[in-house]
Formats: sequence, C-alpha cells, structure tokens
Amino acid sequence: MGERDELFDQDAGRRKTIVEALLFAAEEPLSARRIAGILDDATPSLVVDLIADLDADYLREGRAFRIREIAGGYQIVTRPDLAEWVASLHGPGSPPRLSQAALETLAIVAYKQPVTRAELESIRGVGVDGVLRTLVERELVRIAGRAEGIGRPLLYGTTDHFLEYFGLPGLDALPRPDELEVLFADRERQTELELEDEEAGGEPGA
Amino acid sequence: MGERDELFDQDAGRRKTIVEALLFAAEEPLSARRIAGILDDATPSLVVDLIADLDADYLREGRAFRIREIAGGYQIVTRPDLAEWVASLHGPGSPPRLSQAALETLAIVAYKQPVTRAELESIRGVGVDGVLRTLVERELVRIAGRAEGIGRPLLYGTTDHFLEYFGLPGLDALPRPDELEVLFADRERQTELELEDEEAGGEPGA
Amino acid sequence: MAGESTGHSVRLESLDFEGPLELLVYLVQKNEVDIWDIPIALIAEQFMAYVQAMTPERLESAGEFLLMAATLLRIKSSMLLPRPEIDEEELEDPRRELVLKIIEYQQFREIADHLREHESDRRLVFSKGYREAMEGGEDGPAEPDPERRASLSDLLRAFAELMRDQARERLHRLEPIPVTIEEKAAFVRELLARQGRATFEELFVPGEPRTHWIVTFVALLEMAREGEIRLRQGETFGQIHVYPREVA
Repeated sequence: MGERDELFDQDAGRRKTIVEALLFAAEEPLSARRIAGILDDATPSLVVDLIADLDADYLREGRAFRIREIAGGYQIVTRPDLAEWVASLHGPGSPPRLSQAALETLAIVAYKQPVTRAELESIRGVGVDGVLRTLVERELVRIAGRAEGIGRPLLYGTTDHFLEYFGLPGLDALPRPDELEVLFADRERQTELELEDEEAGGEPGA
Repeated sequence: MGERDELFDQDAGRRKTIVEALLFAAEEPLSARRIAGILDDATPSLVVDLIADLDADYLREGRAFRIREIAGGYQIVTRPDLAEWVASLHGPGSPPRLSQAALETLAIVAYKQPVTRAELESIRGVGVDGVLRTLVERELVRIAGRAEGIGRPLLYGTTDHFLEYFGLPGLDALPRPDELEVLFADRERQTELELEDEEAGGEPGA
Repeated sequence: MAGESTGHSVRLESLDFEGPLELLVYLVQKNEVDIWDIPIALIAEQFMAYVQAMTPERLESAGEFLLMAATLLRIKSSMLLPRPEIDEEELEDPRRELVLKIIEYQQFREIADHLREHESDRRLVFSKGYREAMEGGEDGPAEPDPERRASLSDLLRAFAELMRDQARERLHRLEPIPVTIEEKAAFVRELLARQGRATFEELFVPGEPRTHWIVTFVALLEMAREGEIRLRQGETFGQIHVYPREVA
C-alpha cells in the first residue's frame, strides 16, 4: 500500500470516528448533509458510506446497537431483540414528568397542608380535580382527613413518597417563605418568561 | 471446547450485549448494582467485569466512545479528543461554566456537608445568597435538612448531579484536605493543625 | 520586605477581590511572608489601602472588607500590648484565629481549582443525547427527555412564583383586561402560520402590560389543551417551542 493510500485510510478512519461521535451524541437523527457540513471535507454520499461502514462494524462485532435511518436522518439505536431489557430500564421507576399544573398544585399542598380542594382552586384560580387525582394516584398527595364546617370537605396533604421524590429529609426542610425569598428571589427579571437564557453563569455580586 | 464452555461463553456474550444495551439506552449513569438487578443472573462484580470488557472492546475497535465511572455508576461517553466535533453539534448552547464564587462555595459544601449558609459565609468571608441560589437551581446543591439550634437554619449538601457535572465517581474521589498542595509551606504545623481541627485522621508525621 | 510596603497599593487597586479573605491570601503570597508569622502591620496597611481605593461598584461587599480591616487593626494593636510573662505556652497568638481562617479558605480555593479541572475534563465528553433508542416503533423520534423528573428546585420555584403572582394579583386586581383570549389565540395562530413554529418568548411581546402576557399564556394553555398546538421543551431551562398540531 502506498503512502498516499495509507494517508487516505487514516483520514477515512478519522472521519468515520467523528461521524460515530456525532451520531452517538446527537439528540435527534442527523442527516448526511448535516454531518457532511460539520466534517467540512466530506460529501453527503461519503458520509452515507461511512455510516454503512459503521453499521457493518456493529453487526460484525456484535454490538448491542445498530444505525437506523429515521426521519431523513441517521441514528444509533439499540437492537430490537434487546428491547425488553431496555424497557426494564424505564420501568415503574420513572413515571412521566409532572406537569406544571401538578407541580404548582403540589407546591401549594406542601406548604398549606392540610388543605381543601376549594383552597387549592382559589389559589391557582383554576379547577384542580384532574391534577389532584393524578397526584393522589402517584402517591404524592394523600387524603389527610376532613375539614370542619359545611360539607366537611376532604383535606389533602403530602405523603412520604413526596419527600422521597424530592429528596427532602422531612417536611420541615421545605424552605420557609423568607428562606424561599433568598433562594428564589430576584427572579423577577427572569420570570418575565425567560427573555434571556438565564444561566448567565457568573455571579459577580454574590 | 466442551459444550458446557460454549454455553458459558454464549451466556457471557449475551450478558455483555445486554449490559451494553442498557448503558447505551440509559439517560443517567447506571450502577453495577442496578444492572445486576436487571440482568437477574449476574452479580455486581460480574457486571463490573463485563463493563471493563466492553470498554476494552471500544478501545481496541477504535470506537468514538468509552465507558466512564461517574456518580457511582457507568456511562458511555464520547472520547475527549473528539470534543470539538461533538460540541459543534450542540452549538453555543452548552451551559456556562461555574463562576469562581460558585466553585468555591461548592467545594465547601462538598467537604462540610451538611452545612448552613452561615458556615459557608464564614469560611468564604462573603455572602453566598446569590451563589447558593444558582447552585440549587442548577441542582448541584440540595437542601439536606435543618440544623438544630436557633432559627433551625437550612442545611445544604451536594446532589448526584454534582458528581455527574464534574464527572466524579463519588465524593471520595475528591482529594482529602491533607493531600492538597497547600502553598503556605510549613507542612508540619499544618499537619498539627489538622489533627487539632478534625478527628485525628491517622496520618503520622509527614 | 516591610520597607517597600506602600509600593504595592497602586497596582493592588486595579485588582478585583471578591472578599476580604481572597485579598488577604493575595497579600500573604505577594509579600512572601510566613503565614505563621504574618507581619500584621504591613498586611493591615496594604489591606486598608485597597479598601480605601475600592470603587463604588464594589461597595456592595464593602462591609465585609471593613469588618476584616477592623479585625486586622484589633490584632495589630493587641500585638503591641506588652505580653505578661506568665505561661507563655498558653498565651494565644492574637493572629492565630485569622491564620486558621486564611488557611482553611485557601484549602477550599485549591479544591475549587481541582473542581475546575474536573469541570473542564467533563465538558470534553458527551453522553448520549438521545434517550429513546429502541427500534421497533415507526412513529419517529420521541421528544427529547420527556420524562425528566421534577426537582425540588422546580417545586420550590413553582411555589415562590405563585406567591409572587398572588401578591401582584392583589395589586392589579382592579385593572380591566384590555385584550381577550381569542385575540391572543388569533395572534398565536397567525404567528405559527407565518413561521411554522415559534419560541415561547416570541409570543410575549416585550413592553406589553403584564396582563397581556397572562392572557397570551392562558390562550396558549387553552390551545394546548384543545390540541391545537404542542409545546416542547428540550431541557429544563431550555427554549420552549410552540408547534401547530399538524407538524409531526
């Protein structure tokens, strides 16, 4: 093999590795065009070849993943025959994310407990039936008794699972309103719906 | 090779593939324990062996990724030498680095946890309100309870995300204070100091 | 060494120290003095020079610097007192407490440096950004990170913001709402029709009264509930994107 070919091979190997890194780290399927744009010295069709090459590597080496073409792009995905194993990762351990409504309602329950549905609705300004049901189902909120007075409405409170979920050692570890001010004050500007990406790092004043 | 060994090998290969699929699909570092729990027929130490094996495969095959131990678990990550390529995928969106003030505060939290805001301020000699807010928001610091005593101030500690953020396998991967190159010479007296200050760690005469 | 004390103050002024301890560490290093035998008069003098030259922007932390200055002066004067002959062993060096503080602080600064290195290393490696990786379904890619767990910080923020909103509500309750949900919904539709999708913040026109934003927000919730639009957020503080339903 001439020196030239060797150089070429090195280059091809380097490109293949970069393509692999890109496919691995991307959040969504990447088109050959996009990859070629990043590589800068490769055409989309070369990229397609490199991807085929990678996929062949995975097959030959018995890797747990393959490359699949999705939505006009390429993506590394786990092999279908391993699906049941992968699914066990996402078992009951990770229920869907709480909605903002659920989070708000939960926050009020945590701070105002024991609290009636009417109180929750008056603070949030909207009905909370569905949200409350979800929270009870997910064992973040429990029925904590009945209020005195007309109709003796149900009272709601948080559960032990609530503490666990948020990593709180106990209910009294919830910051008091004055402590909340310290932890979350000054967000006025940012609360104006995040006009700038707020993670502006540096904390000059501190 | 006997039939038995072949079966064994097949089994080991199968397990390795499953471990790979799990590591690949997980969104956070997976502990050997968790993987062993999913595999059902493997011990954590076998899992650790399989992971080492996979990592060796990646090295040998020149894959674009390796396995790292982070936050008490294992995670597949792209190779550092490919960083600039991968970064170009994400654009300028990566979160800003922590400020010096945030890092110093975080260092104190890591070593002194659980720690109150007052202690942090006394060590740093400046207020830490803003910094603490940033650290809680970035989920590097968590509320770890309340101290006894007047006002029962909140206590702070580090999170798992803290370990992930810095790529640390665990808190004990941080250097011990007596391992630090303290630039203020006079090591002997410093050792004296530590013996007085902390529980006598058992590091006889430097 | 002590003779050239004032020579440093000029350049010192231009440096920025976050707190008094940082300044002290700097002075100890710069003067190359023994931490265990700090020439307190010298250090105090340079410290005061810095404090006096502090710019107005730094006045926020002036209190902390002044407190330290007072400590330095107190130590300096107690060093001048004649020491009683008795029990010299037991007599504490008036500098001791301060020295311990400086050393402790310096240790944490070094740990901070250590963390900085880890931060840099960590930023060179990337984990898989895409979580739904199972072959089989043909329904295209899943939304990024749909199952991120709510953190305590999310919860607390929700409450802090509710409290603030309530306080604000009380102040603004009598204001008539000069815009309707329908109008805002129409605005959103028009924007989406024009550009296919929109970021959350594009929908909130800067300078509009807060009530408009609230109405826009309610309109969005309404439209999302009706399935007319979809909201997506890639990461916690990331951009929220608004899509019309048809776009897959």
